[in-house]
Amino acid sequence: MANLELKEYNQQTSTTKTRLSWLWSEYSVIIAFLIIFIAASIMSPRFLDINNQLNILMQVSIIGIVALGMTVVMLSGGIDLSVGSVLVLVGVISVLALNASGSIFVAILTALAIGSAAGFLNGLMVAKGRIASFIATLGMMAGARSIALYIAEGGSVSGKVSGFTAIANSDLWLIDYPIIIFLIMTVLVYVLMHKTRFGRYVYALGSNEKAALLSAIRVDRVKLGVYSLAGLLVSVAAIIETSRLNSISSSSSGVQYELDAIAAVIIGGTRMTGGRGKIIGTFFGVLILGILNNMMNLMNVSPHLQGFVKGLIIIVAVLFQKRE
Amino acid sequence: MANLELKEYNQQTSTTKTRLSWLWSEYSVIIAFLIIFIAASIMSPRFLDINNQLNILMQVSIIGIVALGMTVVMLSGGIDLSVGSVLVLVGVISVLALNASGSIFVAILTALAIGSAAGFLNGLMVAKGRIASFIATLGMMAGARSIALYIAEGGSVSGKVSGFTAIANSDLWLIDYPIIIFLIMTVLVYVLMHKTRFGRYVYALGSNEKAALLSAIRVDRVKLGVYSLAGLLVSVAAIIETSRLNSISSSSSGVQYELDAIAAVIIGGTRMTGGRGKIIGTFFGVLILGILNNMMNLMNVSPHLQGFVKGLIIIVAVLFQKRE
Amino acid sequence: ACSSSKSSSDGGKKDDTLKIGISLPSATHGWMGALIDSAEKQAKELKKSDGIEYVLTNATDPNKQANDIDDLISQDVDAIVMLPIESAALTPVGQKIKDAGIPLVIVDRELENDAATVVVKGDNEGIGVNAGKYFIEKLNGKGKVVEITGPPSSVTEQRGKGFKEAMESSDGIEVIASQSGDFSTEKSLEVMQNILQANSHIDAVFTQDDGMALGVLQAIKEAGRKDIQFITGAGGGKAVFENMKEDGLITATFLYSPTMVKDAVKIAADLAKGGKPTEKMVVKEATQVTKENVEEHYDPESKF
Amino acid sequence: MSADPFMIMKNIEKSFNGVPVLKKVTLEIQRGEIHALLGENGAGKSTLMNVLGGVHQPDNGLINLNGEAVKMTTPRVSQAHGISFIHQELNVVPDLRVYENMFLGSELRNKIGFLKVEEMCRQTSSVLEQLGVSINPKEYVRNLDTSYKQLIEIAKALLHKSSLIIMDEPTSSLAEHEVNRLFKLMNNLKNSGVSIIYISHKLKEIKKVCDRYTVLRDGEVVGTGCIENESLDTITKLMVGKSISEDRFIHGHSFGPVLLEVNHLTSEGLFNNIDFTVRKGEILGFTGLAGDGRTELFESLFGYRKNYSGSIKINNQPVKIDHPSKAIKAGIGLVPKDRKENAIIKDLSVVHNMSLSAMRNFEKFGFIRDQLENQIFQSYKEKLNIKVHNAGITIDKLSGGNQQKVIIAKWLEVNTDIIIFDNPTQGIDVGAKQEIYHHIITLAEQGKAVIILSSEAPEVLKICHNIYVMYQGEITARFKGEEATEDEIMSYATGSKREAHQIG
Ligand SMILES: Nc1ncnc2c1ncn2[C@@H]1O[C@H](COP(=O)(O)OP(=O)(O)OP(=O)(O)O)[C@@H](O)[C@H]1O
Ligand SMILES: Nc1ncnc2c1ncn2[C@@H]1O[C@H](COP(=O)(O)OP(=O)(O)OP(=O)(O)O)[C@@H](O)[C@H]1O
Ligand SMILES: [Mg+2]
Ligand SMILES: [Mg+2]
Repeated sequence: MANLELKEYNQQTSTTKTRLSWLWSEYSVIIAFLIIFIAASIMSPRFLDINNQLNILMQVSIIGIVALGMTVVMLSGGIDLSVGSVLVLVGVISVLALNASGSIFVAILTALAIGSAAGFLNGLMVAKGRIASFIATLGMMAGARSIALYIAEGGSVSGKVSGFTAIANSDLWLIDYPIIIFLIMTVLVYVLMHKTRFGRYVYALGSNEKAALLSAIRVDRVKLGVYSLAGLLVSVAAIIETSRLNSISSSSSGVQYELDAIAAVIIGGTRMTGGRGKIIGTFFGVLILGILNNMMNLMNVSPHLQGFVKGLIIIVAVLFQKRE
Repeated sequence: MANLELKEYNQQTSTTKTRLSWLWSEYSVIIAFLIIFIAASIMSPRFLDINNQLNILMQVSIIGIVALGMTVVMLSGGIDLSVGSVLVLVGVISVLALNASGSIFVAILTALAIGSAAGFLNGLMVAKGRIASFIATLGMMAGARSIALYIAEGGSVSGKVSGFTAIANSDLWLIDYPIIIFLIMTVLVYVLMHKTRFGRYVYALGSNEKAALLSAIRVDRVKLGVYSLAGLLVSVAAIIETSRLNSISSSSSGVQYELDAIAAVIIGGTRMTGGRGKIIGTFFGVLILGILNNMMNLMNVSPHLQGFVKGLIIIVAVLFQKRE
Repeated sequence: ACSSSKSSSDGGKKDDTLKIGISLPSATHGWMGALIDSAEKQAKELKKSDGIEYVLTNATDPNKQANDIDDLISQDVDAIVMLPIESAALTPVGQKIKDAGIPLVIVDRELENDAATVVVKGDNEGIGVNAGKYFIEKLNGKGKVVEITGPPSSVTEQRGKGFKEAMESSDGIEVIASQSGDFSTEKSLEVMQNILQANSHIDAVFTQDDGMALGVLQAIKEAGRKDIQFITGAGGGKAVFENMKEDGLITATFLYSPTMVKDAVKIAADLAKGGKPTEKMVVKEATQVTKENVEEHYDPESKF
Repeated sequence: MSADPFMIMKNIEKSFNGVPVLKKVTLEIQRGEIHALLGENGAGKSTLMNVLGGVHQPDNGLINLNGEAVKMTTPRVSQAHGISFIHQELNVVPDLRVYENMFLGSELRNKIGFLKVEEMCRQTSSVLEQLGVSINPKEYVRNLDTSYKQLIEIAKALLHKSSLIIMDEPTSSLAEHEVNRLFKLMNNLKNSGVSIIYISHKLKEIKKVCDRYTVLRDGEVVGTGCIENESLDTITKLMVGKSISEDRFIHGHSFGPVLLEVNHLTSEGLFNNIDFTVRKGEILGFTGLAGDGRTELFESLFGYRKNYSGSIKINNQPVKIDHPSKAIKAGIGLVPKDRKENAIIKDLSVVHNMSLSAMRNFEKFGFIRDQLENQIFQSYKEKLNIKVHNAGITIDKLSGGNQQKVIIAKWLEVNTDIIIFDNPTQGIDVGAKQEIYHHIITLAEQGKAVIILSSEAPEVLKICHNIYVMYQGEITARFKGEEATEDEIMSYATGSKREAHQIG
């Protein structure tokens, strides 16, 4: 009988206050997004322009795809600092593969293979070597960049196969491919994290690794999977970036992508220590960053002060969100 | 009675194997250091030269002082990405104060004030604003750099008061002041962390924040103290760096100091998530990094490959250490 | 937060106001910091004198710069000044600007196609070549030389290439160490300290940047070494000029002034007004500055 | 005695997300009494104490201490008013040493502010000695067994010289003799004028040590009075609405073939030369004191620990288990003890915690079927009487006992042939305990082999067919369930008797 009574309460209360506060706690990043969006529309008349909106989506698609993988890594309780360098390494090698084989297909396969291999190596260091993910991926960050520099002799490499640039520079009813790829990846990762066993295990291990192990979860394999997935997503981003500019620079491409991606993930409400967070949150976190960058360009903030303004708005956006 | 027997059990084992494994687990970074040191002496005859040894110490003193503060922050369960930018901001403002006032004393006071104020602000965001330290200090990183660039108009500022350069360029029986300052700071922070209540609280809150809170510890104040201390140490480092070259560049100084400092802390055996680690470990972590950089130059390793070599050795050094 | 202070400069392009877009890398070393500053100052001046609006963007990587250019194009700016982070990567972006019918002024690094309306550049390879000539002459074709390069980038590559080629023409000169000083004074100081350890005799040091020359100078001073005869820099920084005037160890530098961007902005303003370019290529020579001609170039007010 | 209560909580109300948990609760504590706070899982005991301890703020109501109204805004304020709180869930700092934990927040310092380490160690040793424990004060707490951690929390509260100590299930992982020591100390404290609020589901303890009681039910006070005047049965009825039999549960047994056979299992320093067999339908109990190694033994069997030698056979087939997932494949499940550390995924919802180890049961084409998950959870909720208003909330919001029930449900769902329960009724109320025993017996009747690890001898006596006693990593005695007595078990568990009885 006690249960019945409790159930009644449930219905009573979950109506008004509860529901609102739930929405608030689960989706405060969306509210933050809306506020920034509205503020941007007011501040700059050009902001709402459909072309500008598409530009923003296009601009965030690369970091967005990287941030999806970063979300998974961070949910598992880790971090991946190597994303920018791996992106460059993947880009450089796949352009070489493209030029050598003349086949776009081979280039894409190479990219995916290199990206997931680098991710797998990260996973090995973390899961089997028991190295803190920060230091393992810091090592990979230095290593991958270094190899890319070595291969490209510090310069950039350019694609010599026509058609390769079409990947990132074509559109479907006005919407550029990178945007579509980003949206598809978001949906896929969302499904993976919320509708499959793997996702459940990632959350479990980010929240309580020992209990996850005692729940008969193959923690090591899950970690390998997590970092490989992040690497795979990085390679998708690398293909887009390389194809977009038909070249990649071993020295300057991918710089500070890790910071942008991590910022997007945290703005999206994922907890630094893992176990808690949402793919949808990251999606909006990425959009918030994109709008910020866009607005900074539209409003002509003094270049030396742009960092200040951006930092301030990120902190306000996070401050504004509901925390534990 | 059962308990008495348990005690015996304990004593029996803690004699031989236990003691060795204790040494190993507590001081594995020192062993890693010794191995790298010996390897370096074999690989380069000039390495052991007393001048070279002093050079290394001198070279690590700035990052070393920063890393001490980083250790405290990381022991408390946080991270401070803003160290490099705050260092630059402190440097720029204190040079301006130096030139305006003509007094070295005023410059030093200004530096210490700005550094601890920036740290305090980090602490406020983390403790009161409940913002993840990663994002709070990322904001500070962008903000401080930005203000420094704005003030110095993107260029560098130089001291115009004679005597200011003496701070970093004098020595006491052959040992340069920066080295002495680094050693003194190490001892002070060691004492603070291991002999006082504050240090105890930092460990407690990094290990189990809730338990610390329930033990009536003023967690917020401890955090404010932690970040302010880190800021203060950064300002000491800033004074040395500025005095050494009698100038500081708003654009290129302090870049990636956070990564070097964090790497030193982790190589030194401090756990990413806090609660566990040692000041002594960081000291040797800093030395390991210093030797690596020194060796790379001594042996004229290709700049393109330096990242790879450094990343590899860091990972091996960490892999080699005893983990849980 | 920034709404109140900035809303004045906003308002998009009204039909009668002209607007130029300036896309630069971000300030990660002194030269770039000075360049950004020069660009902004020039743009502000033009705003005051001619009422031309401007938008200035900074990017850390080529992809971000491509994004910035997209934003500029969508704002319908009337001319664009761009310093490409990477020539190859920004070449298709330049094409896009051209296709949008916007005049493009390229600064410092050329694109790989002809999208640029005007190019204003220094001579990076010339720095290396001129430095090389200077070394051969001063060392009489014989000696041990150290090279301090920038971080991996096309600038580093070009300056290094010029120097290497010039050195090859004389087999008496040997480059005994080549390490990166990251365009940073502090880093070069450390690197040079270590190189001094490794090499008991060095005749001269070639640095790819004036900021790095200062670090090298400090290292040599601290080590008390007397074997090094001279250091050269690149860029034309105030502190290096001062050292020259005082008969310091830095005996030569090769101009690569960040103020070249001022010319570019001015040209862009002309193009925005509908003017035609007078020349397609403006090359700022890598003029050698030594004690003899230093006064001509020294400006005590300079930030660089 | 009843003239001026020392502490009054009056009409306390508290709700979480709109669900009322405390409804006008009034609690009066006299100076120098031990007051039992009773009630089934989820009744609101811990919540009430959290209000008193400054952890939660009440929506309504007053707290009166020594005749003065006080507001407990933070744990710090509460402590400043002389209240110590031993929480239901352990709150030690694992990376600090024992003495550092004991003095955390109230360190002893010398004049220049340095810590007086030796003095703190000395005091730590002496307080722990009173509790009958001798641990090195400089040992790291992370290396200690849970029971020691619990003792440290108790000792810490004693150290504070408080006037009111709240003990929320302080004995849930203590062994009998440790409990007795604690009671002796509590009596001393009481005589010196300290009041204690004591929460426990072990009614025998209540009878032994408490003076008065208050019973909560669904957040309301349903009775209060003197323990002496009531029988346990009435109190039980007040709590759970029915009386509970204390008799042995199982009688007849008809076992199937041997399912699990363990030979010469040894792991240095943990357990030594362990042999036993379990048959289908058998319930086997393992008991002993803290540190007897049974947890480690079965963690090894379950593949969580890997450094052991010896052989394990299931269905007469030798198996090699080096990971818990292989244990499940081989047909072994383990409900671990210390749920907070070992079992609870606190960021997952109640339902997701339930399904975590048996995901394959909820999948179709590789996708999780949320509806099925919820459906299955509903059935466990009814079966185990889990009290949760919304199964989508994270599990850490459940009361301790209900968390434990969810963990049991999780392993029932895995449905292995051999199932090991380590301290399965930790923190579970008397009514629910009975239900869980019935479930365990039903499992055995379905032909599963059940192993129960418990440091409570009465528990194994009640439901096990055969009982093994361990002492310092060795099996020192084997009894048939109906032949064993509590006294005899204790004498083997404490090592005063050693020769092994054989089961007939
Ligand atoms: N932070 C919280 N958020 C939501 N509900 C909560 C929270 N804490 C407790 N509850 C709910 O309040 C009710 C009472 O919980 P409480 O922990 O006080 O029970 P208890 O009497 O201590 O039970 P047990 O004997 O199992 O420990 C439970 O239904 C629980 O789910
Ligand atoms: N991490 C560890 N490091 C060192 N010794 C340990 C560790 N864990 C357990 N031990 C030791 O192993 C022995 C047996 O372990 P344990 O106390 O867990 O047995 P148990 O039967 O589970 O006890 P109980 O369930 O009654 O608490 C003890 O001597 C204990 O101190
Ligand atoms: Mg409770
Ligand atoms: Mg145990």
